[in-house]
Amino acid sequence: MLKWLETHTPKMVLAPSFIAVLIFVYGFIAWTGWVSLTRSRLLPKYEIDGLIQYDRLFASPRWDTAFGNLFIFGALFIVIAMVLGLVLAILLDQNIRTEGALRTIYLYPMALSMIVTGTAWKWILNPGLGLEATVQGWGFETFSFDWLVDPDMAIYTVVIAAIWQSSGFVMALFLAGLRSVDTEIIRAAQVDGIPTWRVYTAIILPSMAPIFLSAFIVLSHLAIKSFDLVIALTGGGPGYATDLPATYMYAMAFSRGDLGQAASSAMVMMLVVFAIVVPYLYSELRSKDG
Amino acid sequence: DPEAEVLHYWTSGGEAKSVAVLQEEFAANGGTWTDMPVAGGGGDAAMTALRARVLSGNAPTAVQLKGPAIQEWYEEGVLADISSVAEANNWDAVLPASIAGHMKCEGTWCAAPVNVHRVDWIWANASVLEANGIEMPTTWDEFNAAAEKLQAAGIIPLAHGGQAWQDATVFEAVALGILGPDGYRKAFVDLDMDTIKSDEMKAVFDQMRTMRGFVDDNFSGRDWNLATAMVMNGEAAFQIMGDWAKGEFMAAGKAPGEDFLCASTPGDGFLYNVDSFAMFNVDGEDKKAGQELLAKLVVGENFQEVFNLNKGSIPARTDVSLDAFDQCATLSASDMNASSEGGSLLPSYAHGMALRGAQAGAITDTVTAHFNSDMSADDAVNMLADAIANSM
Amino acid sequence: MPPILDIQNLYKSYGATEILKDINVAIDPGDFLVLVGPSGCGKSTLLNCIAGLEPISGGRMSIDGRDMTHVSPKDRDIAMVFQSYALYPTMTVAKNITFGMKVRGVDAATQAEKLAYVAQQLQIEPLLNRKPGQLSGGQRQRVAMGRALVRDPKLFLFDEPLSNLDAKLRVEMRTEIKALHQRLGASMVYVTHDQIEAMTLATKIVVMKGGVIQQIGTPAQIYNTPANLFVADFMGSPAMNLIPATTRANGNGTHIEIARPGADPVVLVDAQARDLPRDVIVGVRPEDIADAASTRTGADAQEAECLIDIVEPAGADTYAVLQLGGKHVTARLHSETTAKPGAPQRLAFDLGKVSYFSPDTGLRLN
Amino acid sequence: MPPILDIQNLYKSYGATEILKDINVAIDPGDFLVLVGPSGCGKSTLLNCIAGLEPISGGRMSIDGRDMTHVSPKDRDIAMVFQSYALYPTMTVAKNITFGMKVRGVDAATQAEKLAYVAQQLQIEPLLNRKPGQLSGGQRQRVAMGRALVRDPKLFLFDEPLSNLDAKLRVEMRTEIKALHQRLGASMVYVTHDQIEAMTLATKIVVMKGGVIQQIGTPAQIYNTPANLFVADFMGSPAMNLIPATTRANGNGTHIEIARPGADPVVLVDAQARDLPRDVIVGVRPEDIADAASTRTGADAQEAECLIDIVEPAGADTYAVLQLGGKHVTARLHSETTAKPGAPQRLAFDLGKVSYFSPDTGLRLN
Amino acid sequence: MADISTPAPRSGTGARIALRWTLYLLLCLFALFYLMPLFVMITTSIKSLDEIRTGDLIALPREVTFDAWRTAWSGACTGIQCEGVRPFFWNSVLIAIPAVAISTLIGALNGYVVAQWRFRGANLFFSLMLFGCFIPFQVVLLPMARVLGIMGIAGTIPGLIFVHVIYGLGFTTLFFRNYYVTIPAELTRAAKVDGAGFFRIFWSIFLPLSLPIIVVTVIWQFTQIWNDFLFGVSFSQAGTQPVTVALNNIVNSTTGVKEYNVDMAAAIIAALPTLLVYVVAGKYFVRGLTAGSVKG
Ligand SMILES: Nc1ncnc2c1ncn2[C@@H]1O[C@H](COP(=O)(O)OP(=O)(O)OP(=O)(O)O)[C@@H](O)[C@H]1O
Ligand SMILES: Nc1ncnc2c1ncn2[C@@H]1O[C@H](COP(=O)(O)OP(=O)(O)OP(=O)(O)O)[C@@H](O)[C@H]1O
Ligand SMILES: [Mg+2]
Ligand SMILES: [Mg+2]
Repeated sequence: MLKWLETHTPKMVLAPSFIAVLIFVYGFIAWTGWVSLTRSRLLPKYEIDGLIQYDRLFASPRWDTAFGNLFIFGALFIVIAMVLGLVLAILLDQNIRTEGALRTIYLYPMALSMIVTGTAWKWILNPGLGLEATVQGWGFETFSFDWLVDPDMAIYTVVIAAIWQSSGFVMALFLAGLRSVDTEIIRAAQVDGIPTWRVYTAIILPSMAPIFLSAFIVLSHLAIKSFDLVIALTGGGPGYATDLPATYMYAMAFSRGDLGQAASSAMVMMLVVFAIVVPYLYSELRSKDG
Repeated sequence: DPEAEVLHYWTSGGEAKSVAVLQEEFAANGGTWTDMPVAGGGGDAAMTALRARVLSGNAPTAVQLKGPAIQEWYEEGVLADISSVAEANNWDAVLPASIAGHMKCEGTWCAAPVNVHRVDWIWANASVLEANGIEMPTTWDEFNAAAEKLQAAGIIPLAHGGQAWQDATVFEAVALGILGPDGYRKAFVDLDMDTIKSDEMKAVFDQMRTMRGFVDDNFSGRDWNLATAMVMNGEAAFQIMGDWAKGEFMAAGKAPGEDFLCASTPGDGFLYNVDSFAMFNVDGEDKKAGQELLAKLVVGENFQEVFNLNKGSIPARTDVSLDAFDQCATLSASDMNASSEGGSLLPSYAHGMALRGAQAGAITDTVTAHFNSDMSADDAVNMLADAIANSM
Repeated sequence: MPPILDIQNLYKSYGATEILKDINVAIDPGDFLVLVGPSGCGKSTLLNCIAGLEPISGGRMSIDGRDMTHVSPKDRDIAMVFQSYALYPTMTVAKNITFGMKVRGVDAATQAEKLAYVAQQLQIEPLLNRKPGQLSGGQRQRVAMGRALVRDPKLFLFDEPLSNLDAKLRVEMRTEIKALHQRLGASMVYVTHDQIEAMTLATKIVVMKGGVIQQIGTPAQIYNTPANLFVADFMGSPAMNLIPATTRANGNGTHIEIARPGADPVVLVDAQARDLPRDVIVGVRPEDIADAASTRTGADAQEAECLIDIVEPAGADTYAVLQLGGKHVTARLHSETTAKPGAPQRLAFDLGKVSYFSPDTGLRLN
Repeated sequence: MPPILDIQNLYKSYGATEILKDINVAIDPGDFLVLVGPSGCGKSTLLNCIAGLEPISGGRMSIDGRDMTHVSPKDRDIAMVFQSYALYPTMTVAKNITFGMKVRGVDAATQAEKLAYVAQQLQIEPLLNRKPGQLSGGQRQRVAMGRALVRDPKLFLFDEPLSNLDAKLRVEMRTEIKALHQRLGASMVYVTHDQIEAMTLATKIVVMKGGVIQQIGTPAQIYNTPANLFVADFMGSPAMNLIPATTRANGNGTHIEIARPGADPVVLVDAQARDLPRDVIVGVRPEDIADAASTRTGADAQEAECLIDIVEPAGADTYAVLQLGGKHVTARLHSETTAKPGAPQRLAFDLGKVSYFSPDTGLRLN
Repeated sequence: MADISTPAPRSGTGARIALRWTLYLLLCLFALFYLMPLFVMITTSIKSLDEIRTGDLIALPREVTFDAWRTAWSGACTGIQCEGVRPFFWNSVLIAIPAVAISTLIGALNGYVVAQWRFRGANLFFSLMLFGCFIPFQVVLLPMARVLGIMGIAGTIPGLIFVHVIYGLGFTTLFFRNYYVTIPAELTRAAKVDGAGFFRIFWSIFLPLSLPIIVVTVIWQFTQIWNDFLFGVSFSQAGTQPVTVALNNIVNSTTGVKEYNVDMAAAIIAALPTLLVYVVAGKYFVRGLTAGSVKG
């Protein structure tokens, strides 16, 4: 018995998490799937009523916008935040005297609640108040930066604020990764005459592949769940030009008492995530075992 | 002893002071008040919390609820019946019929009204109007003429914040003016498709397009109070906003009639936004007693007066003395009485009084999409019809 | 021609501990410098300093006439094999080897050709597509070698490159390195613990101890004329016998008298007249103490009867241990010797290469 | 007494590649088993399997009579030195060494005592408070040794524990391990590339190649009677000379005829009459080909005049290379030999330990 | 130590110094970008409301006043109480500290198992876990409420801790697993031979190696939990509301007078504990923990 316990300790350690995940993630996804097939409004109902909610979803122009935005926003946000985070981590890794202070500066946006920083950003990005006005005030009359009020460009302001908020964390993640790379290997590369940037791209970064996975998951999570940000910065506007699935879902579920609709949008969202994340995961985990 | 855990979303200084009155009264009657404020999104966050609490079997005793949501919650079978209180205090007699209608679920009383906000207000900077020789407009044409004049004078005619609910607020004021009270009712209470697709509705959208021209370019995402500040500063002349805007003026030390003017938006009718409390089914005598006490106090004259003095709205009761209220409030009260009798006392769709959330939301989606693009009125009307149909 | 590597007054410390002290070495192009010394004496540190991987605390260094004291490793044009291998873990063996060339823009054909050549030399052809994690210790070490061998740098630095290889392979690799050295005329600095490697490869040996250079010289100099007791003891296996003795100058050479327990002292006569103090330590290598019956009959060979304590057959040879001057003394006898433990045996002492050291300073006297 | 380690039909593969094939080894308590074989032949893998660190693909294994095939490493009561050291990077040297004892609940006093003893043996006392990152290669290896030596397990597993040490220290360590072995009667499995280590330490040697055991035997058996060409070639340095020859049985023994270029064949006569095929490969160790002038005058020694190609002085000895039977043949001559490259020289061939192998199967014939 | 820029020059060459300056310049430019909103927030928080209403929103204050900070801390209304964010801090602390500790520990253990004790299905488990990171919280709100109700911890602090731990596990496991896969397996092997068991190896070998990733995980978890609003508002009741709900109540009233200066001050105050965590934890971003462990 004791022996059995011992050989199975690793599994036993995972078991509670496993059960929790089964119930609280997959159970709830199943629940959502079920609700998405009903006409639930304020509160969940369980009489199945076919795919009506999906029909409604796909007929909604607002969902189209939100769904499309997810890809623009997601792609830009993930790529830029990743690159920026990485660049910052690498720069900070060069024996910087003021590393502690700079690191905190890069990180602090995470700490601030977006419901308030959103306001600050809104002012900064507002052409009449912020950057545009300031720069014009310096005498550059032709300077124009009015993305916030341009329905076609507003989503990019959301990207900017999101990057501002999250890239610091990605930086921290990469910094931790950089700090765990075996120094001897870096030395070997230096002696091999590899220029510094190649040392990073060819040797250090590949060995940080798992950290990239972490960053990717974190950023996708943030992209998909970006909610406060949009609400505080643009409120989804102008019009609903900066709506995202998360805000759409929230609006349906809670502001509008249209739970079935919210559930269907959640299911579509998760399907998308699945389609993107699973292949990546597969390749990532496979190669690790090779 | 009466006990109540009250979920509400009045959290700003003025609001808090107003609710505190209720709490004091409640305490004076031996009750224990547990405060559960959740602000945000015009009550969205509070509703989110409410749903979680109800599902976890831990509903608050009283909840700030309004409009059709009351009936929706009733249909879920979670609301308590407070008819005994209502009847004992003769609510039917003291409340305008259409407002009372919101408080009833299948004939029983299920909520207690607190106040009446008028939504279809137009606010103006007195000195700006004077300087440009402009009177408060009484028709949309007058408004347009005035606006053009102001624009020529380099003043932003209309201060507006580009948030969906603000767009909707302007829209419903315009709709009320152009469609008239009956048309408004058909369109936004009954969701009558003919009205929705009518040429008048197109005219409404056309007027919205015109109004868009009166708004400065940087309006997107602007908070309503910043728009109000523009009026205060003389940067802009008008703002269409509910009577809570008055609070901003007052807080800045401006006097109604002197520094700023208030008037109903062009056209007949009165759009109201009534805050109310609904009682949820709870266990325990203490809590039930608390609910009854609370209901009684909420509709009581004292609270109605003090609360609304603080909040800038007017009492839901028609029999409260208005001596202490300012001229905008008095105007509002008399308009309410008049329109109540004339049948033009109408629920604000933009503030969730007229329709279920999904339907109201569908309309707002169209309104804001139209306002923020160069969509034609025809397209907007078709889109509106589709959206409403899709939201059923 | 300037020295290819010139180290002057180099100091290196980690925090308060001085690891390298006043190192001065210069090697000419084509030199093969072998660093030897006890574990922890600073050999790897010195290589790291030469490579520019560790900042030095004092002194200067130039490579090929250019001052390199503050130049970064990648600009020093060196190739290095690390004691800890330091392979790139995410790259295959082939990539590990070709990566440096790729970065320098060597064309693909040349890369492939060099890779093939090196892989064949190192016998790692079947492993080219493996990752380092899938290799055995010796295979890793060979890949690390490969990474250096494909380069064509000014200077090769090798830190115990063969320590994990089996004897056969090691001999082959040694030959390969020697050939490389001769073919390319390459300059090399090489750390090894293997005396044979040191002897056969080096054109110059540096013996270090505790961060201080003890002797620099050709293998023959180091082996035959060690500069001090440490070098004498350290180089050669089994080590040189260091026997306390008293000397007496004499017309026909130097008399050396070595005390032994329970018998008369052994007296050997060095044919050369030398100016020595009375007390010395005499250094004689084990192979210079042989069976009397062996070929040691030259001018300097002297016979003496000794009591054998231990006899240790070791394949090709047999070692005998005896007591002389209060020390264990090892003699290398023929594997078919008649020596037996506990029995006396006539041994031939060959004084042709004898060394004398001062017991006080440890320094060589002759 | 049951064998302390008994491995039966062990197979091990990584994916599709079979690394170990049908390994059968048993060692008795107190045995000192040395594993040798070319780099990559599976020695470390076998140690890992014995330790239970790699799941095996087939076969079974018992330690001290208990079946251990599926027992976890920590219950096997073994101590191991890893080829890659595998020191705990965040622990000091002292902690690294005592960790195992601490885990097993040894009391603090004993821990301190053993630590002190081992640290002294390994000469790492000044390093006890350092982290592994601050140690030299050889110091790390000694710490890894220390971690095993403080334990008192059923079985020690050593994977090239001395490869990074200098010759002197290595000899001391070797002696220390030998003493430990004798003092504790401990059983050991030891991987090394050092032939001398293998010869002097082992009570039993296993020679492996490509995951297959080639021969198991005492050092003398392995050295003197190698079971096949591989073992003959692998063990001994310089390697045994393997010379193709033709044989002819004859009244007074066996005639061996070895062809050579540009001269008459060398004919040697083995005094023993043997039953050999015509074509054989004759195995003669370099030390069995000596100067004629040396002591090789026994019954089996035969002289022949040969042309010397290369002369390689190597300190104590001089190696001469010549051509025989189409092969390079190495002879170990005296360091004062008269042999000169390109000149003929009389050499003595000692046939007392000669081996014969089949050219077809590679197996030993005598 | 093994930064790319070794050897640290005592007296560098000109090019080197220029490079160094560029580096610092670049870092400072980025810092400016990050600080911009904070600048707006701080200046706003020290302006009077009048000045905000009448002046340029992102200009420097004409007159500095810390009233807003005082109000935010102890006077702003968050309901009928007007005690600022202060009373809610403690709730957040009570929620955040245990939730961070528990989820980090479990995540570390999970990551350790998945990375170093591979067994069949471990990767599947990990993938399942990861995918859990993507479940929208809006979706889980209602069923979770039901579950908490059934468990009898609805509206309580343990309930909130529970929720945060559950939905933090995916990330903590992810971080640790991805850090631990880069640690040589030989270490586990050596420890096993030394007789250490599962937990011992974890505790003695892996935890000490994990400082940087613990920092990252704590930063993430603490931030997520401290700043969480949705769970905080849904699964709390009067008396257990975290500071974000208070902040939200101060900031987000729809129809009241907006006091931007108080909003900004409150937001900064609410963020202080998180900032403290960043500063304190940041010290453990140490390098070279694995140095000298194995030959590679
Ligand atoms: N993880 C792995 N996957 C695939 N092959 C491996 C793996 N690990 C080792 N091998 C291969 O298994 C063979 C045996 O390796 P092992 O480490 O046992 O060799 P070894 O005899 O110890 O060699 P060395 O003397 O060089 O240390 C080698 O050819 C090696 O390439
Ligand atoms: N980072 C460090 N901090 C402090 N001391 C160190 C550090 N690195 C090495 N040392 C010490 O410096 C000395 C020299 O180390 P080095 O690696 O050069 O030795 P070595 O001659 O290569 O030895 P080996 O033959 O064992 O590899 C050693 O005593 C070692 O303990
Ligand atoms: Mg070294
Ligand atoms: Mg090995």
